[in-house]
Amino acid sequence: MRAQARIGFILLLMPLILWLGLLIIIPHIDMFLISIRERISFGVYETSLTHYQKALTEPLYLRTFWRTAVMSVLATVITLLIAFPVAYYIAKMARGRLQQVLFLLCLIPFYVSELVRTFGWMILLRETGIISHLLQWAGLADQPVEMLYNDAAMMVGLVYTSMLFMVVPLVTTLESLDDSVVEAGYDLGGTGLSVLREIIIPHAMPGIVSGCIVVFMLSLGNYLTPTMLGGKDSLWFTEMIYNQFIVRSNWELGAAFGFMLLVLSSVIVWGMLRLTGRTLQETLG
Amino acid sequence: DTLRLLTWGGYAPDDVIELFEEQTGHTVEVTKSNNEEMIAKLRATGGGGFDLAQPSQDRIMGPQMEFGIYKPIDVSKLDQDLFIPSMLDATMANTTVNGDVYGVPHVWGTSGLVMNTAEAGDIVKDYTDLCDPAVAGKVSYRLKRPTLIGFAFSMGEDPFAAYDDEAKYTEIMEKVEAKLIECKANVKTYWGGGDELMNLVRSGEVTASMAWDTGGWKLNDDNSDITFVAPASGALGWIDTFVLPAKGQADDVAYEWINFVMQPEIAAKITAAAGNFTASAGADEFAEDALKAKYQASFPQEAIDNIKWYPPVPAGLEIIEGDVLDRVQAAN
Amino acid sequence: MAPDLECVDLVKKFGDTTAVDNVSFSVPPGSFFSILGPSGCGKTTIMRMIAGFLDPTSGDIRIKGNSVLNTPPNKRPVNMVFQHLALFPMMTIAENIGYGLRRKKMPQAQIARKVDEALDRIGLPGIGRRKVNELSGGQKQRVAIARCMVLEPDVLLLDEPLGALDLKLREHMKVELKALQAAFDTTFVYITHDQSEALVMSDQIAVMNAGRFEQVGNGQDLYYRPDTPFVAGFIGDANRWTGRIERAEGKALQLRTSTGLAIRATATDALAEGDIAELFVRPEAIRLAGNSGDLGDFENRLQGTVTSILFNGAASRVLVQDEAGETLEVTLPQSGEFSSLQRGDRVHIGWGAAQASCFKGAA
Amino acid sequence: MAPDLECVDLVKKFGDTTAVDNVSFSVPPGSFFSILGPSGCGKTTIMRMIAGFLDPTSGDIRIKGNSVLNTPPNKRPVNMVFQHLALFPMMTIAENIGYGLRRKKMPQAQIARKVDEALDRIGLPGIGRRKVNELSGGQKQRVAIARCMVLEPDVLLLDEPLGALDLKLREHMKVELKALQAAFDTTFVYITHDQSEALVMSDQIAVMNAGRFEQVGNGQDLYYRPDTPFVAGFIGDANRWTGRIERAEGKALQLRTSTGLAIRATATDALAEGDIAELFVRPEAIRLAGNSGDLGDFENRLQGTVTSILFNGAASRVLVQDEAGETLEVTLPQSGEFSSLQRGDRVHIGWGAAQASCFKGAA
Amino acid sequence: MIPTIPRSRSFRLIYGTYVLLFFLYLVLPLAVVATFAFNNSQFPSLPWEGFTWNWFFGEERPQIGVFHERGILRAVGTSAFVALCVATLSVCVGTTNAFLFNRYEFRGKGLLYVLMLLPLVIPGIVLGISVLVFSSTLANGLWDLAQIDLQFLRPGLLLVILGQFSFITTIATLVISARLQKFDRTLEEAALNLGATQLVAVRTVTLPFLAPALIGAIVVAFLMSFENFNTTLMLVGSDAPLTIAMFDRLKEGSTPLLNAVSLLLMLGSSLLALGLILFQRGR
Ligand SMILES: Nc1ncnc2c1ncn2[C@@H]1O[C@H](COP(=O)(O)OP(=O)(O)OP(=O)(O)O)[C@@H](O)[C@H]1O
Ligand SMILES: Nc1ncnc2c1ncn2[C@@H]1O[C@H](COP(=O)(O)OP(=O)(O)OP(=O)(O)O)[C@@H](O)[C@H]1O
Ligand SMILES: NCCCCNCCCN
Ligand SMILES: [Mg+2]
Ligand SMILES: [Mg+2]
Repeated sequence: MRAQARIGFILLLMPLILWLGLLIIIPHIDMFLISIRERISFGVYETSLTHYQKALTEPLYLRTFWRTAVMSVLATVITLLIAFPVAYYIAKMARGRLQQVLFLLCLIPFYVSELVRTFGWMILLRETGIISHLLQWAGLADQPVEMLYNDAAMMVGLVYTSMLFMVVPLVTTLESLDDSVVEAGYDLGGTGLSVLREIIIPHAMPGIVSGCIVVFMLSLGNYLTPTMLGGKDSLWFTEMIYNQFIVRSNWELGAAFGFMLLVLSSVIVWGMLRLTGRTLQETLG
Repeated sequence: DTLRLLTWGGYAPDDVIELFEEQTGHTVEVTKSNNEEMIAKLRATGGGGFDLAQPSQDRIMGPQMEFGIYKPIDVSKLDQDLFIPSMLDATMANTTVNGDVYGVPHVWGTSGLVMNTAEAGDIVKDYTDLCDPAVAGKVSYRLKRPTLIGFAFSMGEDPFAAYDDEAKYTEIMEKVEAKLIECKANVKTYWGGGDELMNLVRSGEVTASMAWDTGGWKLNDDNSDITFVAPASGALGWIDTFVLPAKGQADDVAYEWINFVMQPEIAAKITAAAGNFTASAGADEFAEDALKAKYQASFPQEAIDNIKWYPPVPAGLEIIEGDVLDRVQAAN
Repeated sequence: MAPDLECVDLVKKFGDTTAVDNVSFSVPPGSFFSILGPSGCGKTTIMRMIAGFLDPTSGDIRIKGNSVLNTPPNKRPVNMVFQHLALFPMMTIAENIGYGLRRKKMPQAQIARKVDEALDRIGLPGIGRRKVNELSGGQKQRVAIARCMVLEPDVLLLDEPLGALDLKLREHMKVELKALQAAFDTTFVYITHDQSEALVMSDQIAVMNAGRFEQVGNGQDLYYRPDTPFVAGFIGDANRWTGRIERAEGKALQLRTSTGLAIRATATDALAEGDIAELFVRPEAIRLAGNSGDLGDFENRLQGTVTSILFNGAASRVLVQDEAGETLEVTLPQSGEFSSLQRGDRVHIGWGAAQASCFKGAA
Repeated sequence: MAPDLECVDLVKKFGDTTAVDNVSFSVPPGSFFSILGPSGCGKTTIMRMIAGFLDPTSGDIRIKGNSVLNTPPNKRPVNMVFQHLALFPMMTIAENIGYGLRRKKMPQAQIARKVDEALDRIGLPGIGRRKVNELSGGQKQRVAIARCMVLEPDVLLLDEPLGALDLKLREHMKVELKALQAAFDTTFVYITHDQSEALVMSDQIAVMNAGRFEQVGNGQDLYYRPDTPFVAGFIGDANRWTGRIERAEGKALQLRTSTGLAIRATATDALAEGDIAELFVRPEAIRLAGNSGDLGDFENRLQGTVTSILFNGAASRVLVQDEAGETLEVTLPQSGEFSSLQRGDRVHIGWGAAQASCFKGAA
Repeated sequence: MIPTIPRSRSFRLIYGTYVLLFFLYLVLPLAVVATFAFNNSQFPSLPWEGFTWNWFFGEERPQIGVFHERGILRAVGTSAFVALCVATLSVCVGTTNAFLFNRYEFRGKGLLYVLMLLPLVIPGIVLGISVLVFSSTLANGLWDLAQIDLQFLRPGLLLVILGQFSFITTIATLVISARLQKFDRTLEEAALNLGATQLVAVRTVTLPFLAPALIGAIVVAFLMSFENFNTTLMLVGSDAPLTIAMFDRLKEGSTPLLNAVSLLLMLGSSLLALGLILFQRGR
């Protein structure tokens, strides 16, 4: 029986090790090795940090790096602010059928690829698009208005794309908030605001954290939305990685960028977890 | 067999593929791309994944020397009579590395200005005119090397002459960089693909742009105000080629394809789809008269003479250009 | 003195169903008032109306004489201990207890003092820093009460607060709750479906069924003098028959069951010959005897066979099957007199007519 | 006849903790054997060893005389009813009951017949097509037993099978389970921490504490003749004192508590003067009286004040505080004689020395 | 702020309106995409040129419909193939992972669990390039060493499948684990007790219990693979899955053909999702 358990254990461990080892850990180590490799001439390489140096000194890269980080945080915050009241409505105000229907409605965009969602926004926002036409028709504009190709458009897209990943964890945690706890808050003299601050938000914290982490990750790693909706200044770090790999064929620098993005996301995720005293397991698992 | 073709949009129209498949029993899978991506893809695959690719002739020598992603072409397997001799010779010469030939010509054309002459015709005569405040927010170009070259010429420099002089080339590029940064505010968006630009111009969102000739001619059908104009400093001439990726697996089919599409009637169909003329000898006969007319309208004789043909890009230049492009993109 | 809480003709309808059907009662200051009834009878509905989470369809609720119908829940001078306590899991014990005081904008220091006092009162000094989930069920219970009591409400409402506890703890908390009420000297309105909780703790008990109050009284009243068959059946165990009245002389009745058994009983409702009636006899009202002579003074005497002995210490019973085939539950006397009784033994049993309550039955 | 189940010197250690400590017992065929003990005392551990889910650290388990230590769980001739029943929710009732038969590769038709028979036996004919969650708690209970019984095991193990049911249903199922055992005529080994379950149903009860068996016997033995203070305290309620023996004459003892009270008692263990001892008196063994004369034949007599009346119908008690300040729990006689008792009344109480069991205490 | 707390009319009105606006925001882009699939024009934008089915069934240029557009059809086939492979693989590995973490205690379990979660916090593009870089290192190494050329290590379907598999497995593991955690181990013991062997117990009791999660995981994995873009972008070879193919076209400018494809995608995945929900509710 012992031996059997042991064999079972090894059989179950193998796929995990192969998967994590061959597809996650070793590739990332290899990526790191490539990123610290400098090409001296045809086929001659040397270990050096020159790519990181370049990444950290070249204003474009640095700026894009921070811009991406800041905008992703911003997108996360906006998503949270928009999603919270809605999630609350679904979890606590709506009842029965309405609740189910609203929740399913929230999932709809998820069932459509990001490309289609972005495409939809392009049709809406472009100079010859629906909104521009509507504004003109309503007399609010006397000529076509371009709403595409700027940071605001990009933000709209990012927030839209991530909305579901914020709403779902929020609804789940808020649903687990016992109505009677809220009632107790009022019963003991609380007002709407104090109940929100002292009871609802602390309770929703796990959902807020996991929603924020996922949304942040999605924004940071997004490629489609910034490239399609963003303007000539709306550079995104993933674009730089793509450019280095595909346009410039500079894998070494691209790998360094990739690694920087990885570090950035890890640091911010770790920071969020630290700030709220939660573990990755609780948050994602 | 399957021919995996890595090419530009329009170079392998469906009707041509159908004909080819009917006649030979092979199937053709097309991946649309551009020069940079073609090279990057082939580099990533070590020259595999595709059986035939079509980068421009100036982009063959450098990557081949560095990455070895192509394999030599056995010109004897081609029906050389189908090619315009001068173009074949020039391309072969530009794509020879260590005595092996790597490319043969397919489609050629120019880059210049596509514009709505009614709205921007009086203002935009050369690339630098795209920066005129009168067309602010209504112009577009690519953030790619042809733009750098074009601006350099229209600023009175000769970048091709400086190809072998890195210092000189850098100097030219710095000037271009300054100009492009200054011009940035004027640009609506940097376009990426040919059809993207066509949509921008057709919808009126853009009135003038640096672009390939064919785009202007196509739009001319819808709106006679829109057309291609050779810039005062001269259009840039390019030739897209056929190359065999180093680890292609269907060379014979690739040769068959080349021989097939270079037949004048077929080449004419490609011209109709892509909008550009081919290196096929005698295809002119089959080309639509309308297109020829547009070509002639855009290219008076002196403009033809003024076309600047791309010489092969030496290694190293693209790094300089890449940095310039990055800085332009970064500028506010 | 005005009653602390008074409900007048309270009605609550949910669509077609009437959850609370014209209920009136008043709770004098400082008393422990229980509402006892089976699940779904409307107990929680009453309580939620008092607390302000539901609007009555009609009727009035007065606290210390003033109607509170237009007062929002956070302004009512009543507090509620919820069934699952509803302690705030995101706060410490001290924060929980201080919550209501913070809402009143009491100064920090005073809050801290009041919280400490309350913790002392409930016998849990020094646990203020702990988290809710670090307490046992009984401790949570007490914290929930303290959280309300620091606000010094006129009335404390408790909705089955022991429901979630296990058996032993529930037994213990019954006694404890009563003591806490004495300590805080507040009016308690207590909901439960467990008769023993209501009996042990309350000054007054309202037995509720299907939205209506069946009887209001103290434990003895309900146990010994039930007004309705529902109360007689719901409170305490009972042997139960349905039958037709054969003879009625004032309060003295004789009833014949469908199996042919004749039982002498005492009327609770007005009953006449021929009426259908329900009859209740508690197991402990039935006396066991070896021979029928020992049962001389009982109006009802039967002979039967022991079919089962349910030994359970002080609460042991036997099941006796009479000649008509009916099984009666009979309490074994604590004297140990019948401790050698065996399955299959023949026994005599008897009970007085006064111990057999008889109610008008459904036809 | 060999016992159906025999455990010999069974020991189970988990690391440092000894969950089961040298337990031996044997269960005769056809009997209902209960293991009763507080939570965590090792009951489930014994059962899981018998079922084969745990290997004993030492000792032997024999079924019908044969050791089963090397038999894997799916080959042992015992079946188990799990605490939460462990019915397979993805199967119908019939599929559940037929599960073990399918594992034996019995032909379909025969399985169907056996399942129908079993459903008849448990009084639920025709419910084979239903899903598990369409049954009530008590019905599930019976299905879980039937699922084991179709396999005709030598021994049926039941691990607190009533634990998940609500109070009323639990009362009912106690009687039912006993009847089912009679119907199937199989040996039952039953685990519980609820004394009343064990007392009502079992032929033999083993009282377990901290991994050891304290006493094995029938209900009366345990209730009236506890061997150890643990058994005396665990089974039934009791007033409890610790004190020092003042006088010891054979079985007759006198003990003085720390508050100075002298109590006459009967020795259960061998006790000498000066020993520390624990003393137990059941609430129903204490007689209430208006004057001390009525308590003439009791060796222990006290006077006290009623501090609380815990009215609970037939199980009513009063708390009496004696002069030394100790509170005693006293059962109210069912006669109704003291029904007018009030808080604060002075009463006399008394009990016989024979009713006071005395055990050697911890020093 | 729950229905049992009385609230002013205007508060309820404002809140309701906000929620309504939110859902409008959610459906607007999709509704627009769907509508313009029927625009009888080359552009998916105003003006409305009339209704047409051509973007679905049209047989000739310029209005060639989805069902006659080889490139798109081939890309759909590729996507479906990739998604099927990814779903199968990741659900298999997800299941073994779930069992491993649920059933065994071993040293380094916590660390392995965190590693298992990691793919969720690695940006898709980084996952893509790391796989690309590593497989190229392998392929180049093999070539340099032995002149063996393993084309499957180069960008192409295999790498796309592996790249997507690398993070979708985490999601599958989480979905299946969540359900497995709810599984009452005593059910398996009951099966053993009734005569089943360990494997039979898992097959007859545990797996049926897991079925909703397994099917859920397959559907989710399929959908995620089908719409994956970032990882695929870096690993795609000559066979482009639908998202990449559409992106290439979108870059070039959009025709209502893309709207038609999108509409079909929406319908397809909604049906799949609906089926899943109905199935799970039936349980
Ligand atoms: N919000 C509501 N909508 C519709 N019917 C309701 C609502 N709340 C309660 N009811 C119904 O009113 C009746 C009384 O419910 P209530 O909760 O007051 O019962 P209860 O006596 O507290 O029962 P329990 O002991 O189970 O808690 C029930 O039939 C219930 O179904
Ligand atoms: N697998 C195990 N590893 C370590 N200790 C265990 C294990 N199983 C049980 N124990 C310990 O052994 C002791 C006996 O546990 P067991 O489950 O047998 O108690 P029990 O009598 O069934 O209690 P309950 O009535 O709560 O079910 C407990 O202290 C428990 O913590
Ligand atoms: N529509 C096809 C355009 C092809 C252009 N090739 C241009 C190469 C310029 N360097
Ligand atoms: Mg209730
Ligand atoms: Mg147990």
